[in-house]
Amino acid sequence: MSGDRQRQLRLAEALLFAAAEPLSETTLAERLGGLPDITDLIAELAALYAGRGVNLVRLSGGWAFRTAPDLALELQAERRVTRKLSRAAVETLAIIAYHQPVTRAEIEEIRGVSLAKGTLDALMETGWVRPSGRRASPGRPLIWTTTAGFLAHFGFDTLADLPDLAELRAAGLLDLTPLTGDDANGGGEHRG
Amino acid sequence: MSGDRQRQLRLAEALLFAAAEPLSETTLAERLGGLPDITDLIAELAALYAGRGVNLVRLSGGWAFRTAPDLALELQAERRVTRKLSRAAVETLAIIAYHQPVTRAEIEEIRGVSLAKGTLDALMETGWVRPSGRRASPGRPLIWTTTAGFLAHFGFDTLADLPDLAELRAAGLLDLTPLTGDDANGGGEHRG
Amino acid sequence: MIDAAAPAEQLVLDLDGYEGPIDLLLNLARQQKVDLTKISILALADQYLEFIDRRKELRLEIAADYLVTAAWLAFMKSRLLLPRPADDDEPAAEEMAAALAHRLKLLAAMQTAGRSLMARPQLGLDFFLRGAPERLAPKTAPVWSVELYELLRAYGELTRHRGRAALTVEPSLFLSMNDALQRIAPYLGRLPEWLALIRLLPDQLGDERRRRSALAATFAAALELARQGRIELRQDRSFGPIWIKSPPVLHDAAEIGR
Repeated sequence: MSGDRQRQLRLAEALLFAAAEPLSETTLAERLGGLPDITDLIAELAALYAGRGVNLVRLSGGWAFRTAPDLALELQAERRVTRKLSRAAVETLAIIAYHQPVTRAEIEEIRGVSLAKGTLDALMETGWVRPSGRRASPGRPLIWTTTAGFLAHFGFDTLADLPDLAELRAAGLLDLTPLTGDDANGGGEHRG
Repeated sequence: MSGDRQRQLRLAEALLFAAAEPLSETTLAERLGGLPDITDLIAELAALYAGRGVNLVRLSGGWAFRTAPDLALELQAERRVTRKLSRAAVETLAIIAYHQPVTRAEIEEIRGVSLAKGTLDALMETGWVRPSGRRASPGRPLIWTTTAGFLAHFGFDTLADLPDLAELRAAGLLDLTPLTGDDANGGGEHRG
Repeated sequence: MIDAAAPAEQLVLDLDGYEGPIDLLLNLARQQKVDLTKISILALADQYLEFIDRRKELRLEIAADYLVTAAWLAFMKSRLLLPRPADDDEPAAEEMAAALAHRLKLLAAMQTAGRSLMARPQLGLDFFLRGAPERLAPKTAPVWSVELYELLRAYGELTRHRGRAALTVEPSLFLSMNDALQRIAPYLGRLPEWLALIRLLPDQLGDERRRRSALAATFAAALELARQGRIELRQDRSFGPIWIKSPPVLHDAAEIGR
């Protein structure tokens, strides 16, 4: 019995480690052969990792291992390459987030300009968006959605947590002087 | 002092956990602020994870966390869909692994048949082989080697860990010279 | 493995099971069920030639590689069997046989190596790496820094632009004559006294180029309105200020600038 428990614990550990996205308790229980007390098991695993360099945390509607937050500073020093997304990529990401599932043509329509080659590629590289099948319309265009990685990066539990337009307006985010291209602070020309 | 040690252990754990690729001891030591006894620290961490669902293992010249091998069966649903390699591709992989650096003509010579289009492509796609420069011989042909990804994928620390390496060498089977002589090789003439 | 009764279109494919003549030879050698080092090359050559002959009888399209190897083996066999002429400068039959034996061993070794490689526990099949690496350690791995604020702000701006106009044209830095006409329109009929034309220029023009452009556009607009009889213009001296005033009677000022 205790040996069984030990194996379940090890398997849960391996599953959570290997998973690309946070695993829900339901999924975990299923993968462990319909374990009824999955919450206990997770609590045990989380306790095992408490105070360690890696913690088991609740994220994006499930559970995932993440490096301990108090080490962030020391880990951050290891970030060798910090890249900024282009303005176009950020806008495109925002459109995908708010309008998903959305096609390339729809993104272009919303932005009012055609998407440069590579913009979606750059976003894919971040792991925040992915093509998720095709729309059943002429040409069967790819449709784009955000990933669990997107939620995790921006700290949302679900997409419903994205502020809606009214909330954006309330936050003053609809009435700003636009940033211009790359030199947002460079005092370039104004668009408005 | 013991608190320091504990923090180093946690940081090493976080660094190794965060990375997908194996980290060398040098890299780890650097990131821990030039720690002299990194080997001890790693041994301690490896011992901590021995018998767990995730183990710290030596791979491709470094250290990495990997799921425990005995859980393979239960984890198989996590399998990424991998295309099965053709027999030609498997043989070619073995030839590159054991005879590297090796040219395409040499691969063809060993197999006695020209490489079908797509065989090297498929291997490159796996990330296990790559062209690594050119041989200083007429025509300056590309030479092929295996990658760090190959080592990591098959669980090798270095190329010296390839199975039966000494045996094959003793039998003269890693020696290509008998093949590159005159036209003792019947069907070899079709190569351009 | 070889089914002579199979339909003709399948027979063409019979040799496709082999990765070339050496692979076929190796397979035939294995059927001798002896150590490869003790294989009879002569017997092997016979088997190969017989195999190819049988395929020929079935009118198979045999790949050139296989026929070349057959010819080579027939040559080697004849030299193994016949006494060697004194003035022979061809390779000795024994060397040819040894080279072939070596090739077979080499290919066999690589086939075995390939199989044992694939039989090993493999990453992503039998053991797994961190499914969601945090992209901290590898020096070349980019860390994407986009803050939530940037994302939301980008969307806010997009939405604002969209709400205003479907067609987004970057506003020109410079005032056009049309712009000037629109600016002057509200003043039409309401200028009983002479007013300096420059007073009708937009505020906050910024740099000198924009000022001059605005002045030129406004002057051109004023000339046009004067031509239409909707305003009066006056200039007292060369390069002096230009004055503007409504004409005594005005009927249709409201239509200007529509």
